[in-house]
Amino acid sequence: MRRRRWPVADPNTTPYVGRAMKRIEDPRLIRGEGTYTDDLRLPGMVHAAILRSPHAHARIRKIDTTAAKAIPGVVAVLTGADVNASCGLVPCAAAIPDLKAPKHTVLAGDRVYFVGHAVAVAVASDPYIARDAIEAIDVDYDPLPVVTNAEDAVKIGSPLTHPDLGSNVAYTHNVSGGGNIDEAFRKADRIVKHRLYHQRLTPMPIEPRGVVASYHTGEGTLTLWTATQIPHLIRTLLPGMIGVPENKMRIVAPEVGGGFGAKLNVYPEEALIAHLAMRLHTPVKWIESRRDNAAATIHGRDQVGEYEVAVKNDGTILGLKSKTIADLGSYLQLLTPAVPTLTGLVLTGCYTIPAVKMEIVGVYTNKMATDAYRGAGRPEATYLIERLMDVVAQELKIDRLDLRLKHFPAPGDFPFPTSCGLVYDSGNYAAALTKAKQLANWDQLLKDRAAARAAGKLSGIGVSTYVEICAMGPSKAMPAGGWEWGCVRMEISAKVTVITGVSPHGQGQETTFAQIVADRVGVPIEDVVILHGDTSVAHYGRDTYGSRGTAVGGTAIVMCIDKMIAKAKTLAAHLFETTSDHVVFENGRFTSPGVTNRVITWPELAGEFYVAKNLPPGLEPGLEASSFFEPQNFTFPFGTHICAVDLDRDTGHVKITKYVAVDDCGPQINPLIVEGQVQGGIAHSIGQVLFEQTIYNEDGQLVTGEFMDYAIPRAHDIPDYILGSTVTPSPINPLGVKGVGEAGTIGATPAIANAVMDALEPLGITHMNLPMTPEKVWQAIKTKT
Amino acid sequence: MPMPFHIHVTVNKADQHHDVEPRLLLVHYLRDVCGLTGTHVGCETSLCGACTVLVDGKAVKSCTMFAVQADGSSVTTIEGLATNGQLHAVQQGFWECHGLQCGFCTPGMIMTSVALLARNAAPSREQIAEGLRGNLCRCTGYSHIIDAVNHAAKAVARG
Amino acid sequence: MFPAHFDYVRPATVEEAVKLLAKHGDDAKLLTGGHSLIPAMKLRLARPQVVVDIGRIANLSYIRETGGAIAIGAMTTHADIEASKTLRDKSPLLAETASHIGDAQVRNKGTIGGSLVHADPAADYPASILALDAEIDVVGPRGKRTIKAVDFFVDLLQSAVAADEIVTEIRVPATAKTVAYVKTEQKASGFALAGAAVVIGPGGVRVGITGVAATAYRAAGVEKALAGQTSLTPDLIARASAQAAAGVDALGDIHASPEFRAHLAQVNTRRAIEKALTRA
Amino acid sequence: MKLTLSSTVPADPSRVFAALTDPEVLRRTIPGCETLTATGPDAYEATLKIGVAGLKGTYTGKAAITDQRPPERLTLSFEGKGGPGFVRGSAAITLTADGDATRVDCAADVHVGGLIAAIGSRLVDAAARKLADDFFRQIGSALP
Repeated sequence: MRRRRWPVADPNTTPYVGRAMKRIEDPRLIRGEGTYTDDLRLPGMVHAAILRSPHAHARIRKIDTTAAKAIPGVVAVLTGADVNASCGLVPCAAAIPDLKAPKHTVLAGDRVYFVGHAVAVAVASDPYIARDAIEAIDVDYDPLPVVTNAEDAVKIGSPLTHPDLGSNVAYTHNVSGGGNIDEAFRKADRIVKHRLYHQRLTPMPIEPRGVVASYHTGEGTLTLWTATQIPHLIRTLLPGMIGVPENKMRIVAPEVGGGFGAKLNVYPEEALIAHLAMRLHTPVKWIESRRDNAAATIHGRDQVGEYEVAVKNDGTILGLKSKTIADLGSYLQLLTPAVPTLTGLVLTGCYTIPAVKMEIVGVYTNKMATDAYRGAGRPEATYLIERLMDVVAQELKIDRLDLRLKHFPAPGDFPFPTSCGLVYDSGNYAAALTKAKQLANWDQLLKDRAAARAAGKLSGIGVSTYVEICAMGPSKAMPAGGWEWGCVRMEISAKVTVITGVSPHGQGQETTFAQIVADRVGVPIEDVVILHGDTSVAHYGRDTYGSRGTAVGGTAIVMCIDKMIAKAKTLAAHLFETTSDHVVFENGRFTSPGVTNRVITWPELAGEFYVAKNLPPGLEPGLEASSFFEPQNFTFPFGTHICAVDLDRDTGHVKITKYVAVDDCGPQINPLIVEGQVQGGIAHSIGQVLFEQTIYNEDGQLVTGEFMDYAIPRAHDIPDYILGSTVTPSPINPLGVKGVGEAGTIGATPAIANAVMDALEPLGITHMNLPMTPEKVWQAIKTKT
Repeated sequence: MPMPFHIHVTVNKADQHHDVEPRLLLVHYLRDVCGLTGTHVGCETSLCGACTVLVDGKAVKSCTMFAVQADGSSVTTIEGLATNGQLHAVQQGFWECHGLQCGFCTPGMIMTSVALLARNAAPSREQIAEGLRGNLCRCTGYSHIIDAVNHAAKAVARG
Repeated sequence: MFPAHFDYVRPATVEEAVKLLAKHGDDAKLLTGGHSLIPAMKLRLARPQVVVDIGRIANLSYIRETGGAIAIGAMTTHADIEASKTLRDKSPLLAETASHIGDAQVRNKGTIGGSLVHADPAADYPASILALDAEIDVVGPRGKRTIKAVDFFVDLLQSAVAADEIVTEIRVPATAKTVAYVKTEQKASGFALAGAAVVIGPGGVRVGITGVAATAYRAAGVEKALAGQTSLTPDLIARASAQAAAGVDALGDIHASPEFRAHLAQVNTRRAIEKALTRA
Repeated sequence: MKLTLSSTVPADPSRVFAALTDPEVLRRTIPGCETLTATGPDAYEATLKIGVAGLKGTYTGKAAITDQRPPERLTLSFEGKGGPGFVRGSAAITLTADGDATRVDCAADVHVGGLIAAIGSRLVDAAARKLADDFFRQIGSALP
């Protein structure tokens, strides 16, 4: 039976860290008082609507905007010819050698390359009229040949997505590591081959994207509110597009209604709407429709690969070869070509695999760009290694858990260098597996499956033991700096203002950071305010993605606190008439045992710092510290997920009957929030394994452009979870935390898929592409019975 | 240009009189005319439920209703749920149980849940899940949302 | 998200509404619950010049017994049908079917008349309307007429209701408890990939199928196979249900192939019959 | 999208062929045709209001008849666009005498794009069939 694992903590009990506290951000959100981008109303604000291509590939012969301009209330109707020269090129930050990249303008030039490609923009006094206006724009298209399948796109004679590039291949990326791969394959008793497909997915945050821009002509300053995960990266990259210098640009991420990677980007609309505000001298708002969100916000995954595992008959894995074709879509967004290469980084999963070789071919097609979607590269890698472990176990007829255990590094092997070139920070993979088995009541689960099978039912159990890469990351491994910045200021009133460079949008860092700060500074949690998401407040930052917020951003704040306390001790020592090394700081109180009985508290000390009448020589007034934290490595959370399913033979319907997840993200600041992240992540996997898929037809038409045709999980799709954790601190940061934002999605996809395949195994079915829809399951059963 | 239509709507117990274009959707009326931006828009096909409000006590999707259709009705939005600053039991439940992450679907989730509990004061987890069929959330994975509604039901039962 | 302009009229009576439809012809659309029309208008797939809102016409929302039948006003919402004690007691199939439509919010606004006239090939009601052999009253410039369920669903999104007519009442017969509606939903939209409605009564078994073809239909093959049978054995039910999509041109799309839809029609027919029998 | 349709028109092939190439007949028989003007030999411009039920859109476009081999076959190519998207394609139409009537076989390759392709994929194929069926029925009844 299900029970609440985390009684909500009494807010007056300390320490705060480690306890399930209610979120500080919630009261405004549950009252409907949060301000999302679409909630902004500025004086004189006008509304933009974007006309998008209905063709996947076409030459634009002519655009006639006359009728649109004549509609009362229309302020402007502009095309690529009008704006592209002022908006620069949409940036890609990924550094891939020999990358062939098309020029990506904010509106189409003389061609469109995918359905949803922005062709023209209309600005009007209200959004209804703007919509009327784009409908009145007449575009004369000359359709061109289309390629929508990446495997077809690399064949000779395929239509070219960008004829000027001469090929659909954007890049070929080779990773090899560890020992000699050819030797590994020579020594193998057996080569196990498998083909795996990661379908295209649409992230579908419930809030679509949106941008509001306001330009102060006199000052030459631009303020841009945008539904983004990365206000700081936009502030770094947008100046190069629109010509407003970085220090005259303020980017604000207000409340952001979900990201999942879809808002980890610099989009054409951000430059376009900024440009319109400058050009029209009035604030401009653009809010994406769901249909446009499905068509013109990044997609995820879309990789297909052939994999070969070299094994000995006793199950020892000698090597792994893979060839992956990654469908990039028609353009490079911020990290498009980098995402498939992340797959290569954790290809070996949590196993000792002595030699690896991976080839990744990034391919252009007439579709929306793919980019980082929840997990970005790690779900792909985890799915393939975890499916392969099951396939190997099945072919060799050895127990799949034994096979996994045999290849786990031991706890003493950490830091553990992998053949993919990473060094895993810490781990105890067997402990997580053991705990998951306990929680799942593993032996009973096997008995239940046997009984179900004996009764003619299709029942399966899936396991996934995963490791992922979080806390992104060391700057030398990141495209544009992986550090994080923070600032902690004690105000004269002894209230604590914390400014972070991460940009949470649901992850709850206003709460978790306040827990950390309140404990370390020794103040009540209600005296702590966390500010974020506004580059005029948080001057520097690298924002929120890659499960980095707490591990990297939280650490920057811890560093600030340490500096602030050190400074406070200097003043306390001065007031105690002693030296800093004789000052003890504990629970918000400064004392100097053996020197004086006096106790100095924060209010007194803060007052002294700002009144500044009694500071020792050389000590600056004010009590504030800022820090940049540069992580020396990534962190590597891990865990075990176990899933049991029953299949309906007649309808192909998959029912999840049990779901157990044990995740080790290091020490948990707030277990309630960790639980929420894991549950949310698993839901994405339920969608991916069982029904979600972005479909373009052979003409390149997007046929999953609305929630009518693109299914995301609903409440009744969710099983009761049994969640657990182990705690293996990371040595990479002083909090020991690893990150948990993507763990659910990384661990769950293979667990669920393996469960379905396990259910089908008695029928001799060994392969099925994702998603494992009822029809596919039914077809598979039908062909075998 | 069609004639504007005069409507009188009671929104969160306050009388509102406006001339509106027939094509103005109720959700835009609430957000842009009444200034109540707590009601959100997440799709255009009546599936996501972020725009759910109560019209004459019934949960409806305000993006699939013209403002003119609400003429003479009483509308409750998320902003009208708390009384005298006191959170509604469902709001409290969402807070206690971490029933929200980004918060964008939350107003609609809460309004649907309020109507659900009005129909069924002690729903099972399955009934809650079924009752929330018309509300999509991409963050939470729903489990905590079901906890939240359950929590609210129990709190109301305790009085 | 932003519909095109239209003129809005709100007649107080059916007669007035009929006159408005006659006056505006093809340019007018009736607005009932709005759950088909408004999304289409927001996407500008539909752009009527005139919207005739019949939501305020008195006495079009009711559920009452009349003789051996239950009469339902055309503007009765799915939620009211789902909750109706009269229907649950006397003719439970329609109430069960209503509970499968969309979601709670949709059921609060959507009306049976609006749904039927829209004739969506994957809507839930048509299967039950057919299985119940319902009658539908319409009023138009030529007066009132009654359409039998079997004549009602003409083609894809086309009912037998003329553009200048308004549905006023749906009548379903009182039935035994041995009825059921079993549906496989399209995962994203919740519409039926295949829904089977079954009424088992003294006169035999009637089966309506929705979601499979361009219009809902009576599964004549199933009905024939079960006609005159006194004992509905599992084997007989299975054999009869195999006829659920016989001779039908099944639709295919990204959500289900024609083959799978036809198969689901068979499975759901069998399950609906079995379920109905458990209610005896 | 490939569509194959067959229909029987109660007239002999030469009359059916003549009807299929007569702008006046076409204007009356193409479902939702509002205007149809010849722009050259066997080339037309047309405005159609088509769709199903209330989901109608207005399309403007061009059509041309090629590969004529009276009275056996012809190819109709067309392209149109409107608010909800675009339609383009070609239809190879074959006429075969079938007693007093003509069997019309139509093999069409239709591409639709924009909203009509994105929304309700389920409906597009069925709607196209219905429109074609209506057309041939109209042709049948338009013949004297």
